[in-house]
Amino acid sequence: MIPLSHYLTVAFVLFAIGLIGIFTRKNAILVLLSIELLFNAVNLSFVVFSQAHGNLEGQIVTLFSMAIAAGEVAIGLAICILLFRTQKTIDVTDFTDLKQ
Amino acid sequence: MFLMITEIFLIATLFIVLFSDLLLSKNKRSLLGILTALGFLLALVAQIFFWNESGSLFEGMYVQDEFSKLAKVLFLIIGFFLSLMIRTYATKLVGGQGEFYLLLIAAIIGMSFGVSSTNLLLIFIGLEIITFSSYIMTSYLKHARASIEAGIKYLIFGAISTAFGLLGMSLIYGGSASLDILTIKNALLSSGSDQTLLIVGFLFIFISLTFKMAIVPFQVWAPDVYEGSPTPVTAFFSIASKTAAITIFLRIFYEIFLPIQNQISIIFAVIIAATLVYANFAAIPQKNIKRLFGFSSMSHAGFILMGFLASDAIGVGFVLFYLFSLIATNLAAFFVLSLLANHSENDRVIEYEGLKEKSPMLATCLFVSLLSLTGIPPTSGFVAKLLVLYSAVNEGFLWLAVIGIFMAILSAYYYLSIVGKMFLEKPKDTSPINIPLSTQISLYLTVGFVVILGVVPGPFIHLCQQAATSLF
Amino acid sequence: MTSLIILSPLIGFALISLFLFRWKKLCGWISVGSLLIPFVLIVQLFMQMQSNPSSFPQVISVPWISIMGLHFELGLLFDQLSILMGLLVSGVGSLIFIFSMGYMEEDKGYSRFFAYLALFASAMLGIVFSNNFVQTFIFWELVGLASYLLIGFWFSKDSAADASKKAFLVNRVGDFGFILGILFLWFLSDPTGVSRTVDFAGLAQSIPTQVQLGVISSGAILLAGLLILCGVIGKSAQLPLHVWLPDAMEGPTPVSALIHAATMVAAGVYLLARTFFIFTISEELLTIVAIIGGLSAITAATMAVCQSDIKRVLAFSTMSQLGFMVLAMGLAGPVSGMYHLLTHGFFKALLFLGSGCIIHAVHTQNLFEMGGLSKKMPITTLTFLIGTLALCGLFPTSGFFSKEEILTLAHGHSMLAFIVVLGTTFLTSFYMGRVFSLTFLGPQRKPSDIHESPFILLFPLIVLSFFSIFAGFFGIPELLGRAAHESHHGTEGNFLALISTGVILFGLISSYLIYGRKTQSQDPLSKGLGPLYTLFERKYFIDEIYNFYVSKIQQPFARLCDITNEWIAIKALSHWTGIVVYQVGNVSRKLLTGNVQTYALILAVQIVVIFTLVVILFKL
Amino acid sequence: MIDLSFYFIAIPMASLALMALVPSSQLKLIKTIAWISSSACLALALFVLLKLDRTNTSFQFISQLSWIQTPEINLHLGVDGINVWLIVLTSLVSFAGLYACSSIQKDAKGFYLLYLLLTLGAYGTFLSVNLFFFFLFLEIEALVSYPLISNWGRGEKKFAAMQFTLYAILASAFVLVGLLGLYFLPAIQTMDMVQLGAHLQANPLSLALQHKLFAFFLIGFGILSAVWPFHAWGPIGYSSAPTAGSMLLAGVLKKVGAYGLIRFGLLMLPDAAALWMPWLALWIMMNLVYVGFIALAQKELRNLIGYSSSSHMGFVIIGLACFTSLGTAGAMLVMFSHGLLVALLFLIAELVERKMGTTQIDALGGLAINWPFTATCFSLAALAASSVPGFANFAGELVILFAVWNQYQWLTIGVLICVLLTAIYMFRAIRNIFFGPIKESHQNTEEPVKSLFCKVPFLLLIGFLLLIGFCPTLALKDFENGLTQLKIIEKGEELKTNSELI
Repeated sequence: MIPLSHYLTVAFVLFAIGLIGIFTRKNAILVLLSIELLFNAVNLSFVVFSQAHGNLEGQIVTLFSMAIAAGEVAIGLAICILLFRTQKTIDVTDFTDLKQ
Repeated sequence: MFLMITEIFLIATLFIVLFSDLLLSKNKRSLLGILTALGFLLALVAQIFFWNESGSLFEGMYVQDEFSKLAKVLFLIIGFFLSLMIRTYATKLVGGQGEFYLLLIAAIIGMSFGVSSTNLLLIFIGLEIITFSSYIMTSYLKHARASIEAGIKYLIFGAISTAFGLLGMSLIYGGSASLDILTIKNALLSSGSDQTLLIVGFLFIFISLTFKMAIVPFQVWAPDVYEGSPTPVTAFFSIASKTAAITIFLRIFYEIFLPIQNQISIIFAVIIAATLVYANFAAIPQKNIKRLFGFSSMSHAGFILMGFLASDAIGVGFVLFYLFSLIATNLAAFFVLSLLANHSENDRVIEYEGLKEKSPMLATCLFVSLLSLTGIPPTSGFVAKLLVLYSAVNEGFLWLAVIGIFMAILSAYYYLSIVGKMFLEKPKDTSPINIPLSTQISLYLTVGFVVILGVVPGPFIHLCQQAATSLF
Repeated sequence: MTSLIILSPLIGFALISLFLFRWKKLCGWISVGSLLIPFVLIVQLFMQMQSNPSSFPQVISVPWISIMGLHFELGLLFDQLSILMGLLVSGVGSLIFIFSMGYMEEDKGYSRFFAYLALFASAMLGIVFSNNFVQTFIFWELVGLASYLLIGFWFSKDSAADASKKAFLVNRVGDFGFILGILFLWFLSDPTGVSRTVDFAGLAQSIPTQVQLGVISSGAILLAGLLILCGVIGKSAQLPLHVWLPDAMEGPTPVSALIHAATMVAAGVYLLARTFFIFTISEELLTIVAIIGGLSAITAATMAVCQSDIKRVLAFSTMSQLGFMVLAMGLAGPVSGMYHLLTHGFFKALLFLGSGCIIHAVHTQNLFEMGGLSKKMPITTLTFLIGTLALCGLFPTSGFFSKEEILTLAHGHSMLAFIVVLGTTFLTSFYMGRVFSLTFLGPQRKPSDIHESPFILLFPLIVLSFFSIFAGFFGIPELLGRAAHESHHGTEGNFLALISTGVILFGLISSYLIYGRKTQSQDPLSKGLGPLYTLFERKYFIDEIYNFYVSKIQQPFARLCDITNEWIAIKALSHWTGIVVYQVGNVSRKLLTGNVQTYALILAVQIVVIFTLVVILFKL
Repeated sequence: MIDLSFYFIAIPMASLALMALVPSSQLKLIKTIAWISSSACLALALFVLLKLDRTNTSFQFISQLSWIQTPEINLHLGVDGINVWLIVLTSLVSFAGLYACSSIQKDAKGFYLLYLLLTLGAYGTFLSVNLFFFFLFLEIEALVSYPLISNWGRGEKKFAAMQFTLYAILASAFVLVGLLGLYFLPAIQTMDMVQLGAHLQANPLSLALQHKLFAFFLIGFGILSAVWPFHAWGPIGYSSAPTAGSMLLAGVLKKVGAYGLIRFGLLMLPDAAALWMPWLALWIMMNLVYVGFIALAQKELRNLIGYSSSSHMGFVIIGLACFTSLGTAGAMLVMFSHGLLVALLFLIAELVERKMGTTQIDALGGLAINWPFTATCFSLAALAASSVPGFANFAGELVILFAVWNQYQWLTIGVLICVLLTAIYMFRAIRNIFFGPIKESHQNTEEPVKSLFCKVPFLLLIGFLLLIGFCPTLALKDFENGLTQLKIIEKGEELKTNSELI
């Protein structure tokens, strides 16, 4: 039986990859992609814990979090479209006029 | 049934506004604002009418106690005034103002669910509703480049904070095998060994909530988003989402993690010190007034977190009182800001020169709210800061109080420089600004509230402390 | 009743300055009256002292400050010394008041003048009758204030304004040492700190006994004595702090007569006499006093010889006579010092008032513009002659007796002292002869219509000349408490008298020969003495040294402090802190470049820091 | 309960409210309100001075109103030996200050409002027996000075106002930290000075704690009372503030610093005070000598007065530094007389500026010829400043000289150098401004103070200076009563031993 810690390490590694993805990627779409990665990592840990504790609450939460992740990305894509329409670019590093 | 009276009324207003938005013709859109304000007022009256109803629904997931009732009253007041503020700002909303009211009502519904839920999942869903509506609100001005940029930045950091929140919840679930606050609390008390999961989980949740409060880990976004988004949305961020985050965090912290408070308060102290120093020093050279208010809300969040160092109902009462005073002060300030935003395009501080000649009333209202923001005696800000400093020193953090006092002095510099510009400089164009009736009333109410809280704070502090007892 | 002595002039001052400002004549009479009352009271006390000397000294005092171990009171002490001095002050004072009623007739500040005179009179009497150091210090300063007001009476003149300021500040320098001396004596009076006192009687008992017991070191007494001496030097215009006396002649002549001849300058010597019990303790102290007295006497005499302004000559002669008195004190002869002080009061006042009449008539103070006044002003000439002879110390006059005493003291003490006294006597007789012959003898240089001054001016002159002659025979030393047997008139005394008369006559005749006959527009001595003349005439350049100090050392140092203050306190603390805070704020601005990724990086760094903190705290 | 002391706050408050309602066009009505309020306060102050029961040494005329229950803060006012004369000083200075207000034309209503607020702050600071309200009124005074200087001032008033207020706030921040410590550290947590004082007498704080708190108080009150490195912000503020404002600020706000040092430093933290005081005495020498020389180099009358007042605060601080009730009584007497003196000098500076347009000393000259009354007042004030006997300053300085000599023998030289320097620059000011020949451009300027009504403030101030000068026991008795519970009497004596090291 694979011990709990292995699953958790996988979840955390996934989470880390997602974070690094957000920090380094220039393209807005790929940033949204890595946000998705974050949520999936969290779902993984929820499922693992519910399996370990033997009750279904964890899985209920994963369902909700999937729905929320979807909503999140939907809004993200909408904003990307807006960005593209007005700026002709969705490169995250170009939006720097909001500064001192 | 009467336990969820506020949510029911709000959902009703949501639908009414939705349909009337479809039916009404183009030019009568401003009616929607009044409708929303009426809705909030009704909900407020109903909530006060059913004040002594308390109990729990959905097998204990949703609870209505003193604390949640007071919080809901706060949210409804915020909703009422924000809807009026959006009405005054409506001329700038090219893309139609109907949806704006819907988003506002949805956010307030999310807040009231969040505050009275005792299940982590429901809290998470409440928070998500607030974040979703604020994503859309920030990038509401489709044509303005700044608004969209603010939207994308808010979205990225919002998503990260939600992810952290979820991660924290999964660890707490892992540690205590349930999502209900009471069982988690017992798990924390009983389980000696694997407290680490619970502590790390709590920490993640705290970090995700700091996003909304704009405190140290997640404070970088605040100035840009405050500057970019339309003024009522900035008001929403600095008042509504901060209050929601703080009230929810109050419930989580005091209902679950009170036993480990003495270690955590050291972390809080470090974070507070960092926020105060960062916010006040960065605010000195600011030219844009909304950006300045971003840093000022950051510094006030730091002061509020000082209240969390207290370990009894009296201390928590001071946090609630600080929220009261902060809401009243920021509402007054933002009413003036949103009114002036219509007259000038880029909200620079220089626009405020000679405001006294343009409209003495706006100038005095902004003057009183700036006094309260700095914490100068006759206003509520002074009493709030005093009480919070009192609880910090009471818990032995004299050094933190000293930093707080000196940062308050620093804040005096940039607040009073605006006052100086308003009263002492000569305006460029002396065209008087006409103030619509609704804004006048709300200005009188909010400024009056600030002064009353400042002069006779006794009963209000007592009310907040009553509400705080239900947390323990 | 006797407290009226100090209060009546004070009341006079208050009445005039507050209410009666407009009625000129009335103010004059009130002021004179306010001084006559104390004169009568003092004469009455004098009579009482003669009848039963045992009942004196009497002390009346009222508490002024009494708080936690500090008890000062304002009191009146009546003994031979203070009563005689009081007689001199009030007697000569009222005569001078009468004189100034005539002299200041047409001056528009008439009532203001008399108000100041009344204030001066009360302050002077306050010093004379005070029974403790603090009260002396209080009236010491008030006398300085009155002299400031009177010297600067014609304040619209630049020279008068500067002179009054200079007088007050130099006195203040003297008082600087004086108060330090008082504090030191007060502290030494009782080392246990329980019963410290500033009262003369109390100190007279405690200080000498403690010195014998060795509780107070001799060095401490020397220091205390020197500090008190500073006050004396400042007030009696002795050598280092004498610069204000010649400039004080800017005031009206009655002022010079009252303050800078008879009374105020004598206050220093009076203080020496009053606190002589301190000075007798240490030998070195007395020698220092003697040296200062001698030096001032000789230098002042040399300066007087070369002055061309009549009042400045008299001013320097006062300074030199005061030198004599201090020398006498230094030679352990307080009685002869006081004796000379009393006699000097009469004839110096006479000389000043005489010069007042001359100036009143000739309207100039320059000796070389006067001449041949003896024909026009017989009485003034006669009285002035009596004054001159008394000052030089010829036989019948009172000056002779008091100077003899000092001569014998100097002779007994050391050869150097004797030579100094003889030299000064010669110089005194020379310059007085010069003044007399230049003003009264020789051809009349001023063609203006000179006429005798009115009677009101002459009456005081006559009374004073009477005293100048016969004061010697009143036996003042016995009155001052010296036992009869001490005043020796032995053969050795007559021999000294012969020498001094010879010296005086020689001085007078030589000055007559040089100045008496031909008219000189320019002082013949200047060719004779050459560089020495300019040295004496420019008062040994001491004034220039002090001016150099003020303008080159004190002011630049003050400007240096101001500049450092400008840079440190104003610029640094206020201006640059603002800039520093602003720059720190700018640093954070540079941090937020607006790029999302830098924000994310900052976020990550902060989360990592918080985690490390948690790990350390919870020791996971 | 309410007693006489409450009316010192109620009268200004009521007239503030009344004045706020009056439209700004009716200048006459505004002025009358201000006059009524300040003369009422003056009458009340004199009445309290007479009625003060000299035998009972605790607070009298106590009035108490509760404000917040939980951390139990209530408005608690009282009069005792220490603050009765300071209240009389405030009432005199504020009454005299009104004369200087008449030259304010630009929106006078705002000025009078702020002026009353400043007087309210002054009364409150001296009267309040509650720690919190002491700080509150101190804060009001500090903040009111910004609009007062920046709006109605002269010269580079913006910079002066900014740095004046920031220093005042910085000082009150240090004081606040000290007060917080005083409230939380001792066992009983009370804001009431009397209970706190009694408690600290019985069981004082540990020495280490006392040191920390005393350091905060020393810096805070030191900044307020112009101790050496912070001597410049005051004079800059006063020279560019409107005269009425600078009269009150220089006359009263500076005394709050020294008052606070007595109340909190000497009375509540005696052990720390005993160890700090010798070093403070040495430190203040700079104030006396260095600032004295700066005053010597001043070319402008207001700067001269400002810097001379900063260096005179040296007297007060060294009086406190002797740490005996004698020295403290002397210091309080100098505080009272120095307040009157500075008010008088600023009033005359206002007259000179109003008539001659400038206060540059070398542009003036020979004014005494046309201005006999003003010249006499200025010379009397200058005499008082250079401590000529007959004035209250001399009595105070005499007591201080004896007290300082008792503790630190040879430091009195510094005090005397300051007296000498004051005499030099004061008499030079008289000589250059009033004496000497009149300049042809000022030939026709007639006397600014003609009617008796205008002469009242001068007579009042000089009258009080002379009254206390002639019989100082009037004031010294009260100070002694106020200081009875001062534990430092024997501490002062024992201090003498370790002060030999100087």
